Amino acid sequence: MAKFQSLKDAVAENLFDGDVAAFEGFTHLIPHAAAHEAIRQGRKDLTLVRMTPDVIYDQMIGMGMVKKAIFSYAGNPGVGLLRRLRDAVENQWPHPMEIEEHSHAAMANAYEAGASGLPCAVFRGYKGADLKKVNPNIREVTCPFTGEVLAAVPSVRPDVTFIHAQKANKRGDVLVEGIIGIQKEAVLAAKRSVVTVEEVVDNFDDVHPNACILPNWAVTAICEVPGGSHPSYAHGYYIRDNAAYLEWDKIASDRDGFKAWMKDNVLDATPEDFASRVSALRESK
Amino acid sequence: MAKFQSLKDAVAENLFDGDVAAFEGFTHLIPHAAAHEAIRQGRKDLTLVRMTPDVIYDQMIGMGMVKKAIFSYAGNPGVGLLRRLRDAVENQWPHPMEIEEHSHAAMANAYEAGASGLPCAVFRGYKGADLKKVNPNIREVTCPFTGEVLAAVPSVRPDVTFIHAQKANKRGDVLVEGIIGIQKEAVLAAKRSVVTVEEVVDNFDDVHPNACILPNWAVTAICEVPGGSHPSYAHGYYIRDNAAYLEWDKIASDRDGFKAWMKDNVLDATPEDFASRVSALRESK
Amino acid sequence: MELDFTRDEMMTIAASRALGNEDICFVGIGAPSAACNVARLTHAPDITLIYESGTIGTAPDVLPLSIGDGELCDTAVTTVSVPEMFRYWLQGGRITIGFLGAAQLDKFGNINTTVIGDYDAPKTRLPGGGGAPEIASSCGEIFITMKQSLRGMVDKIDFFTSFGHGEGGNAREELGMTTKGPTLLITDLAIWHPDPVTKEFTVIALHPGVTRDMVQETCGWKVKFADNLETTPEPTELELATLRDLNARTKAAHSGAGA
Amino acid sequence: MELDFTRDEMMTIAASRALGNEDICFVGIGAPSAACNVARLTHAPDITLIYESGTIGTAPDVLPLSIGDGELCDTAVTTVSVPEMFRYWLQGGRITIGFLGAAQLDKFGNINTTVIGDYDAPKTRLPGGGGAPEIASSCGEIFITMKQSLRGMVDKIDFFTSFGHGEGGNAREELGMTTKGPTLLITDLAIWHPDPVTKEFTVIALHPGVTRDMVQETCGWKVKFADNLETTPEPTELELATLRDLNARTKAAHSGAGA
Repeated sequence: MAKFQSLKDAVAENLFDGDVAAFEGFTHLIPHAAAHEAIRQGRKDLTLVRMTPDVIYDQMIGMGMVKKAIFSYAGNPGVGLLRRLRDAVENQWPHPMEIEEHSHAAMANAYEAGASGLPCAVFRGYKGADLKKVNPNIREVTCPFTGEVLAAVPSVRPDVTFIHAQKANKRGDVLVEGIIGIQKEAVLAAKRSVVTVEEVVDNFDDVHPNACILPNWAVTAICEVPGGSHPSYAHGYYIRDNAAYLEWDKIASDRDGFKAWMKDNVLDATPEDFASRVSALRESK
Repeated sequence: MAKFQSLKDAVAENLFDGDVAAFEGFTHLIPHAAAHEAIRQGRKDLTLVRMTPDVIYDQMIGMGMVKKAIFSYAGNPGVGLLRRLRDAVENQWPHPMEIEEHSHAAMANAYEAGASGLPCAVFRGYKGADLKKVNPNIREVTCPFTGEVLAAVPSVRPDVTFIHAQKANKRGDVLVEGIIGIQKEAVLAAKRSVVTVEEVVDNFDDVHPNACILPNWAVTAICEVPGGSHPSYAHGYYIRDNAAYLEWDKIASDRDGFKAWMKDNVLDATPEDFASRVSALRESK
Repeated sequence: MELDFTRDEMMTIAASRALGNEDICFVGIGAPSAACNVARLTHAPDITLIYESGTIGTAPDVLPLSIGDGELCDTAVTTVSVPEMFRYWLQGGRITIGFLGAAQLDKFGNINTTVIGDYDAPKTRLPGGGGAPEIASSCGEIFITMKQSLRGMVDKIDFFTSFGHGEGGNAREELGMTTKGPTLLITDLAIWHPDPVTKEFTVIALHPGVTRDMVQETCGWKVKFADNLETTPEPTELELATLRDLNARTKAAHSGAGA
Repeated sequence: MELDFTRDEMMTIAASRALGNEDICFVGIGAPSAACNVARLTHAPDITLIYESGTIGTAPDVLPLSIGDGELCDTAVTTVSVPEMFRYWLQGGRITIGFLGAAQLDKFGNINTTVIGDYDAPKTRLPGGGGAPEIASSCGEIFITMKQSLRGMVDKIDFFTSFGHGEGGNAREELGMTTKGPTLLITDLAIWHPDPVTKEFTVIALHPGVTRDMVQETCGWKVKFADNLETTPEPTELELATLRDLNARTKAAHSGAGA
């Protein structure tokens, strides 16, 4: 049953050193505030899972929290490369990092299989692709009816998943709308889940019957953090801060500049700071 | 690209003798009008697929159109058995009928696999169940990571799927709301699809971004048939005619009574008759 | 002894008492649906009811005639597709209790709703398993409700539609199942629990006014009774009123429609 | 010769011309996105654009900076989950054209966007494949756009992120693929088609003002030219105005936000 609590408490109670953790979001609703709280709490030896590791994974990697990354596209969306991730992979800075690399189709299927309680996902993929030569977690199963050889990957089953969503209601049900990405699957695949939301409303009576809702008993903790996905966006609340993504490319290009920025904007900041960061980006409709 | 046409033409152009056909609907939105048109056109040797074959499959079986039925629950929902189906299976009347029986989980996964372009579905199922002893299409695959033995069934890939939906817009996109069942998967799994709708509206501008919509290029034909799912229901339009389901139990209990009812209510009727059948059932909200 | 409630009412109310606020129930039609909703309307207001049509957290004002009635969707927290229901919610291991009925039941909780007689030449072709095979293996535990009869409670079922405890003992573990299987049988006459070791259903309580003989006479296997056999507490006024109101609303709603 | 359009503009417009009203396109960011939207705003108003974030049938007024911008959802026919996108729509075989870019490309349309150098000790770690491995195998055909450079168009790519025509010939069929693979390469200098037999990319048209030498100088393999080498028609006034307006709207929208 979802517990309403502060983000600080939710991270402290649900993310531990050595965990397999997913902070999911597909461009939309990326849980920046939750990742920053994890950084402030200094978690170590994490295995981070994500289809599209971007700025927050770059930050956690640069801060030396990450033992291994499981992903399918590591880029600053619309901008380019992830410089802290590159530094870790190319130069082992701040320490060596293991990677397990997949395609989007594989990761999407792996989360779906995790949500479905299955040990693996089976799909048609990786034909002629070199990833299967370098990733021992890409294997094969044979269709027992046609003989077709299909790809198989292990399901993703994080210890904890963090997502950002638009709304919770007072019962603790969570609503995700717009580009819903892989969030539902990431929560259902995980043992524990923490959801930051823009606001808590009385009820979902006016919500579409088939909207993407996570019932309160499928969520561990809910934290109201307005602006909590900045510089990503929350459909219906505020738009994407494209300038901040462009700026990140510069910040992350230099180790010292990165550390200074992290101190000022993350280590010395609070979840409450996110609200003011989106004030100029609020949708006027 | 979806073609707007009469139900008569849509059935004539899309359902052929010997086809594998699905008329899907999970209690809600069952395509009665389309099935009745198929009966009037006298198709033969059909393989009918459906999770929950109910009254319309009982009718098609009783009319001698069905060579084989693939299903997971053959009952008159909330009432009891299907008497025409029983007569076919127990007494080979009007002729012998082959059956391929699954569980709901298997059929749901098989449609999902069909929609996904896969040759088979893999899931955890049939543990200790006798169906796998009598259905050679229930096989096994072994997870290449854990060694767990999982169930596999062939994907469902109908030649044609018929569904009933609430609305199409003028571009031919189709909206399904409420209990959406397996309709999206049944359409996407099929080579061709015919959708009867309650009404055609100008646009879907006010529809939720994540509502279940089939784009016009994923549908073959659209037919406006108000009331077309009676005695099933269309959420937002009319409620279920529970009395008709109870009545069916009596009608179907006797071969001659069945044939007489089919002549009066199906063979000598038209798609336009459905509108008046739901007039007393229209929702007043 | 004169009862002011029927055996059906006692069965439904006894079943409702087995459900708690924290439960996530996969509900079938008929007695299970009534029991789950009586629980929701009395001692377990926050219970989550799920019907296989895709409705999650539904709170119908009247009982549905089918598992896909509009009322279920209207009152649900959310309604998902059928593949999602079976993949994410059932197979995902999120359901604490699955309710099953049976055409034939054996003493180990194995259920037949497929055929009477031989599968290929059946005496009676029944509707089939529907969701039952995977409900039986994926839910945390299984509650069974049925009216007792020699035809229904049999020594040997004709077809294993869904697996209970097999031949008893550790049969489930041997098949790789990690869920508990049938933990409760509530009939119109008694409450039964599986023996902790053999897994054979054993009567632990008789409903008010019911004798051991009445239970045995309507059961096709030799019935075991617990040493400390109890009597099921009578329905309370609230329970009975809740059930009867629910049934009355349901009857009015369903007869009002159509025809 | 003085051009009143840039090579980038020519590349985008040439790509847009290859798209038709009936096409269902899986769109990437950058040049493919511009080309698809120019097609939609000129000769192919009914083209269906799909971005892997789940937006189906989208019609953005400005180009998205990422594949998941809100504009894409606001203007889409529907927005589905990412697993559904990859299962039902891509793997389901419903996409007629997939657009891919490349960090490295070889003459058979094989693409690398994973690493420069050795995978385990890379010189440059690139973002990786994302959707590309399955876009390359599941879409009806693949269009590739990229600016020519000796670093990008190479004799041998360092990593097969996505499979084009392998070593040429029937390589795709041998792997069991039933889709066409790369059928078109549009660079800032030329239009290339695969040879029907060898599958090697062959220049079939030079953009206005481009010479054979210019193509060869910026390509790491020995370039083949078609016998009847054509000249790509110049952008029309409408095409150019449409592209420039789109870019201007996009720039205004993106610079207006935040900072």
